Amino acid sequence: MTGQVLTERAVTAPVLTVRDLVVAFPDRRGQGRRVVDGVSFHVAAGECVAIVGESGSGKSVTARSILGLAGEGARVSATELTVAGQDVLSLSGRSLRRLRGGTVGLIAQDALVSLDPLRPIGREIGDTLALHTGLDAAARRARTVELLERVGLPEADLRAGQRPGQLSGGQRQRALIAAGIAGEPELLVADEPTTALDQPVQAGVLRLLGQLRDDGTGVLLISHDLSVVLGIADRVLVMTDGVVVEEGTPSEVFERPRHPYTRKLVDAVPAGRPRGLPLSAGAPPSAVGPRPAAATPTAVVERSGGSGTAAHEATKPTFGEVLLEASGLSRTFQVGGREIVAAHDVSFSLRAGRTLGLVGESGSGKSTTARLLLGLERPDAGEVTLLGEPWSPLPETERRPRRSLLGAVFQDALSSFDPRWTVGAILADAVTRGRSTRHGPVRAEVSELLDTVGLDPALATRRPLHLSGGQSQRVSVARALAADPRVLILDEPVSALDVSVQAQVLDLLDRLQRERDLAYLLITHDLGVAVHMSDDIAVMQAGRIVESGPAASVFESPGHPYARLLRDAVRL
Amino acid sequence: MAGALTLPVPTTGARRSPAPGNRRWLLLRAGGVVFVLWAAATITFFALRLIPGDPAEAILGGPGSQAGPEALEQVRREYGLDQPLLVQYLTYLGRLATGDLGQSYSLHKPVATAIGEQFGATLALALCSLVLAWALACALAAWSVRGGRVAWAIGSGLELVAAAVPHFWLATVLILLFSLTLGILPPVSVPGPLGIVLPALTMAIPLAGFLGQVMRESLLTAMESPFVTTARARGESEVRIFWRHTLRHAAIPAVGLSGWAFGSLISGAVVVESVFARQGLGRSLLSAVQLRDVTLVTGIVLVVALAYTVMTLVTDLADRAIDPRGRAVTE
Amino acid sequence: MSRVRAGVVAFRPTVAEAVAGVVLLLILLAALWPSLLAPGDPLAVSHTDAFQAPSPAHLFGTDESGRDIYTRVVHGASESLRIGVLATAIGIGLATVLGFVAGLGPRWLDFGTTRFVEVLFAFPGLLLALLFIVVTGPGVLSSTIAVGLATAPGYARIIRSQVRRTAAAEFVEAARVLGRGRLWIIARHILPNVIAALFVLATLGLGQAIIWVSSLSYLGLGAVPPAAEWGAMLAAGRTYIANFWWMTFFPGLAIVASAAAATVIGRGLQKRNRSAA
Amino acid sequence: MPSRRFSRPRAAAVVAAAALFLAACSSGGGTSGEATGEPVSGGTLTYASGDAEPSCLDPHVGGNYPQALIATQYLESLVSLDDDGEVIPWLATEWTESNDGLTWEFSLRDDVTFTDGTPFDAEAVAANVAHVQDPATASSTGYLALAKIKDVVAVDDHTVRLELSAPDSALLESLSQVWVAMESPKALERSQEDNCAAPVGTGPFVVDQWERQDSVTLVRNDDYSSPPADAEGAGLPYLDSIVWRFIPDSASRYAALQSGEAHVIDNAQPDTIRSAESDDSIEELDAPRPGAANRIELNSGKAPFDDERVREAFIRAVNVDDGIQSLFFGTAERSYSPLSSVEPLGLSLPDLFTVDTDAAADLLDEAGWDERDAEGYRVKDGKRLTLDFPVSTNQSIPAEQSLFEQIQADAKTAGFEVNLHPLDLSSWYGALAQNDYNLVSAPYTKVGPDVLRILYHSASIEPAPSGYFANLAQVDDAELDELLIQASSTSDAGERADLYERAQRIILEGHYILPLYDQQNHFLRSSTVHGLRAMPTVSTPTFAGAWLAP
Repeated sequence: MTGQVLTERAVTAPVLTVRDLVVAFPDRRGQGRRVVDGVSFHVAAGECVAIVGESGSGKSVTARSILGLAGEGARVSATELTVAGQDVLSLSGRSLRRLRGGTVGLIAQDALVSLDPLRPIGREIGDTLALHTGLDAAARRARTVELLERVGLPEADLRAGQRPGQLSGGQRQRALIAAGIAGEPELLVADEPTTALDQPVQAGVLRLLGQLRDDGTGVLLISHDLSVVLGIADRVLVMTDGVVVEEGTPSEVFERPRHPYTRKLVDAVPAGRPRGLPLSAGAPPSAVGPRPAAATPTAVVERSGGSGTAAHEATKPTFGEVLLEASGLSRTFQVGGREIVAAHDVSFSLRAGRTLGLVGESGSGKSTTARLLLGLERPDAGEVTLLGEPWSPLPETERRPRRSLLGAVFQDALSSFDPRWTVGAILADAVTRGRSTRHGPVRAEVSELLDTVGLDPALATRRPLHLSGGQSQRVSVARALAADPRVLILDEPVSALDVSVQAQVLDLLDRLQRERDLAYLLITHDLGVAVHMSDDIAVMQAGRIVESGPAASVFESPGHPYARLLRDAVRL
Repeated sequence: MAGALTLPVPTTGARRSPAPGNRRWLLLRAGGVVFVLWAAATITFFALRLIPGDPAEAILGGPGSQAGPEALEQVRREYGLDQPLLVQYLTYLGRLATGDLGQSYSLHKPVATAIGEQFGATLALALCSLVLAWALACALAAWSVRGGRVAWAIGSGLELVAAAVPHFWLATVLILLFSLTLGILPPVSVPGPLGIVLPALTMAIPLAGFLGQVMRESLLTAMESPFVTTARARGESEVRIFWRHTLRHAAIPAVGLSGWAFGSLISGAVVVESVFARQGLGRSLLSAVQLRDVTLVTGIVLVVALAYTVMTLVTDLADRAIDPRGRAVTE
Repeated sequence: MSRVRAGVVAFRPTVAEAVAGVVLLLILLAALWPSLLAPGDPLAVSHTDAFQAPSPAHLFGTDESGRDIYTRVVHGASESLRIGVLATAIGIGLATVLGFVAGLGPRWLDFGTTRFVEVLFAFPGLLLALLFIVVTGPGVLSSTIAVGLATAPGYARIIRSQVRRTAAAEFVEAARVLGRGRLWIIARHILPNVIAALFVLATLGLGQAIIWVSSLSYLGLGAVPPAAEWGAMLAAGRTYIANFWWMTFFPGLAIVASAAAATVIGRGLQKRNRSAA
Repeated sequence: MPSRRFSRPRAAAVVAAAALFLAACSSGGGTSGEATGEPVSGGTLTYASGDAEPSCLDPHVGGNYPQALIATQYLESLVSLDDDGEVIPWLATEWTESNDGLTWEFSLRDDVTFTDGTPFDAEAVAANVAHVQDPATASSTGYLALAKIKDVVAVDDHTVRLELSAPDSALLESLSQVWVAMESPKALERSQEDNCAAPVGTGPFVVDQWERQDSVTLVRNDDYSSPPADAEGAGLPYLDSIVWRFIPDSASRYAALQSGEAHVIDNAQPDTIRSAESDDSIEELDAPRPGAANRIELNSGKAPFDDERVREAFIRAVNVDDGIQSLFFGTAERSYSPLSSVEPLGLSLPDLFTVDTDAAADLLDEAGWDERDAEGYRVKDGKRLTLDFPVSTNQSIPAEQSLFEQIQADAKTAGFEVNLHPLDLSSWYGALAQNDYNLVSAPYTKVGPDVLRILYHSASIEPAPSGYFANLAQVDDAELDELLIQASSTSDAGERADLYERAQRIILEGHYILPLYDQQNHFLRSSTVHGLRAMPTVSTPTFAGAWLAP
């Protein structure tokens, strides 16, 4: 299933030609394990080609092979692997190093770690200049500032002297791009350049890449996220298991996927999928079908400050009792003499059978809000009531008997398990909650729980480390369900997962909500997920809820800039 | 003698307060130094009182001192031993504050003078060893990074053995090798730079083993960091990547250990100075312990605690210079 | 899947670890059942056999009193190991108390304990040991306690940070959400996790403790001849280094080998413990 | 016995010195570095001492052997001894003793000045005696040596009269010791700290600088004019300076000699002495110390050694000869006398010390120690036959400690449990002061047989105010006391010899001591060092006539 090279669409002579690329890593028996198996494509100057695939698909190795950086011990072979006329495979030592940075620039994922955290960004850019241009020190400094300005970094002069840790995520990603283009490469390899970024920032970085492409640089974009590449790529290649299974323009691939894997991938994208529609193949279709989420707003979400609530007050909830209510929650942290407002006057309520999506950029106070609800943190002001009774003001000992009403699923499921415990022990612990552990019944309950979340009960003997990402998140859900809670706090439950796995977990959560009439607070930075899962949405920024209401109304009357982005995400 | 023996665990990161300004940080740390000294003085004071028997006799060297009643009486008067404990304690602190560490019975001179005579030699030895240890550790790391799997294995093996070698044994081996077999270095300390080579080497080798082990671990992490890929992708050679990027990262935890290392060097000096017949506090301390010259022992211990604390402060400063993240980023 | 494989691979010992394991086992065997490896009497004097070079009859040669050095090294294992284990146990025991008090206690207690540890830390190891010996007088027991004492502050720091790290771990939070009490969390989560780290520390520290104690013996402040303690043997043999190298070489080798082996095993455990945590 | 005094290298040195004295005379003092050994002036010699660094360079203060070693280079005494042990003039030219033995008059040299310019005269002698006897000086060895001097009178500038409280046949021998050597009275007036740092004498060298724990630098006394009467050679001293180093580690010390960092080392290990024999570049100088032999004292003042049978059993049970042979590589000869082999009046009774384990067993049975416990130790009334043996690590060389271990092993076979306690000097003194010992070995160096009075007179059991006492065997025998007092008072040589022989017989036959060997005093020198000899007084080497071959 190698993709065909679409020569007729080539704009100019290709800067990159890859034909029958095979990359193998020797395993213990000396047998090669092929992670890239016969991949062919080309990138022309001024063209952006995207490779999309999930982790382990071989897309990154493909990209890095172009720079001769496939990894230690990698055996790379190809019928042809040329960059700007140079045969990469025959290059070595000095000429290979001249290729890197000079002919091919690499932009890696997270600039916080992809730029040396100990050195000012200007020095990193200057190093590239020193290697690939004949500029003297002063000229290099000037050029560095120029480059930083070009990638849209304000106060470039000042920034050049700062370290990655002193910049915001978007800023340092731009700096990384500046370092990547400093040698004026003909080809830019962007390996997941936006993955660690919040969505609004993501868009900016992608626009910048688009500009570079328009200036005539060939861009090879690697991403796990189909939606990211849609706006910028000229052509898309879909990879899985080291093979390209589909190739075409973004609209071809997205709208008329030919290969089943592509279809699965496209289906798994939650953005724009109505509430209740299963994302993963094989998930049982929900009994009631898609719910008219946008049509019947069911939860009252109060905006901080009181204004703007009137619009929603008219629509009374038609079903679902209020299980948890937060009113006026505030929390401020003292960090090194500075005050950080993590939550300010946050109010909302969670109802049975409904999901409130809490979205916002990282650092906007979403997780603090979750911790306040869970009673892991005490609010400075405001109160949480659970089933109409006070919750947050109580001492922990009095809360403890009612903790079974409240379950939590954390972002990093793995670190929420004691590494020394088996899955069975973790779940048994959650099931018993202090009861003595009589073996028979507990074991049966554990099996039942695992079954509920779609896992083989045999997994009970495993330790968390030996679970896959999806499995651990399912175990995490199972633990949350163990005591039959009424409310689940889901803190970024799927953000560490691949798209298809994410789809399965989201479907599972949806199913459980239906079956058990659970109230969800879904915290996520991924607007697509939020829109797919939520009945109501609240947008947080700098510790405040800046926009809230039924999902539909938040999209339709975006009062806040951030909400506008929401709308864009939905309409993708 | 690796003292901490305890294990090289970098601690600076954990203790660093997030973002106070440089001045405030320095002030805080200086306050810490004073506190540590006071507490150290207090501990030594009470340690002295724990010695069984007559404290006056202990000050004069214990039951074997053959001190006459007049001598004992004089010591009692001088140290205020007939006063209540609190008064004694305050007197003791007062004397320390003026730099008076008491009189050494075994040397017939004030402890402060005796320490002053010896301190420089030990400091020079410790610093030489520290520098040498760093050089050895870095050189070995550089070599084993470049030399592939075999060099890596040999390098870590060497470090392992180096860290497990007792000073007194190593000293013997080095004397046999460099002095008696090769005849290029003097077996005992002599005036001039040549004399410090073997003692410094003896202390540096085990320390280099420790630093190397710590560095090696962080070197691995650093070498797998994405920024190394970035550097490779812009065409940097492996050599430059090592010296410019990875070494610096690898050095951070090891620099954090330098304060500890200094302490372990002082410990090592006790043995090494004796073997190589060098001047120094370590040798004074050993003979003071053997002669049970309590005032001299406590004096030396206090002075070393001071030096150590100051050294830790310097290390923290160095650490902040290498790794400015501590100031910029809050967690 | 790759995670699963990584887990399995990590528990397979490397060549160095296998060698170190064998060395430690031998030392342990020598410590527990010395007569199995060396049936002779480590204290048996034989004037006619003094200063014999290594030979089939005396694998490691003999010392100045004609005692068989191989026998003494084997029998010395129990002495050295006992001292090393005891010193490490004292150090870690004390450190555990300090570390847990600081790691779990209220802020002021943490502050106080941490400062106290910092002060102890200001006395470089051997100095603290020497100060202790001045107070108590030299001898095996006091040098053992001294080394234990001198190592405690280092351990205490590590344990404290380990306790705090564990206490701040997400799984502890998860347990709180499940409604578990403080004591339960300490007993079921924090303690087991810290103890695993302690075990690693102890292994790593053992090698160093052996070196330390032998150093004190060398300085004449620890075990005394004719005890077959490695450090004391080494110290006695050093006098004869010019002519009879084997008297220092083999006890020294025993110290280096056991310290290195303990380090390899300790680091291996540490690696696995870390990848498991 | 005299043959022991002239060990080979020293004899060679004396011969060489004599030869070159003749050569010097005949050639008018010219020096040319011939292979036969004509003295060469100049050069710096490095001496490496294994002893603890003295805390005071003035041997009046305290008074131990390390002090004597270095002080021999810059201090001189009133009299000296020649190689036959006869007293010869040094700073005193002649002397007379009154008939009652209570007054001694010394004529002093009138051409000697101290190196600080102070003239040497009768007042100086008086000041020195006063200094030694001043409690503030805390002299111990010198104090005992001059104990009987009641008064010092300057008859004229260069005649001094010593008035004694009792006749002292050992006075001249005592005065020959460096612990009572003459120092500048002006210098003595300084604080003790200053005087300790740089004592001023009349010797061939002057203390120039003392880097603590490193070295003492001695430089030539260019105005040196007062060698002892038996000194040979002119234009002494030859060396520009001596660096006196302290290298406690014996392996490092020997390595320093081999590598040329040091020219002379002391406390040479027996095995290195033996291997030096085959090394042309290293020579040995053996100078056994006078006074007592090294011996193990059996504490008769305390059970179980209050029973003579147990003492004899112990002595018969342990085999010392083989141990000495193997540990000392033939560099030490077994002693059977309380006195050093260099003491002409020493009495040896080898028959008393033949090993006889059967006899030992019988004696123990007889003494009631007739049962054995599980570990094989003898038991009496439920008490184990245990002997505590504190060993001073500062005073016993490793070979000696090994010997004690072997004795321990031998004694175990006989049923004694010997507990060795290696102790630092202070704790060791403490153990003795508290009578916490059954066996002990304590060297004592003093010129002449009068040392027996110090070591075995019952008065020495009484601890001094400081707690120290010299009679560690705790011999309490009225007859012995009487003999020792008489011997120290008589001036008749024959009578004195007889009295000392009888005294020694009592000590040996009473099984109070187990003599081992002479106090070992082995030096190794590089073969480039010539003209080195040991003083016949307390066997300290003198560098007055030493020179370095270029």
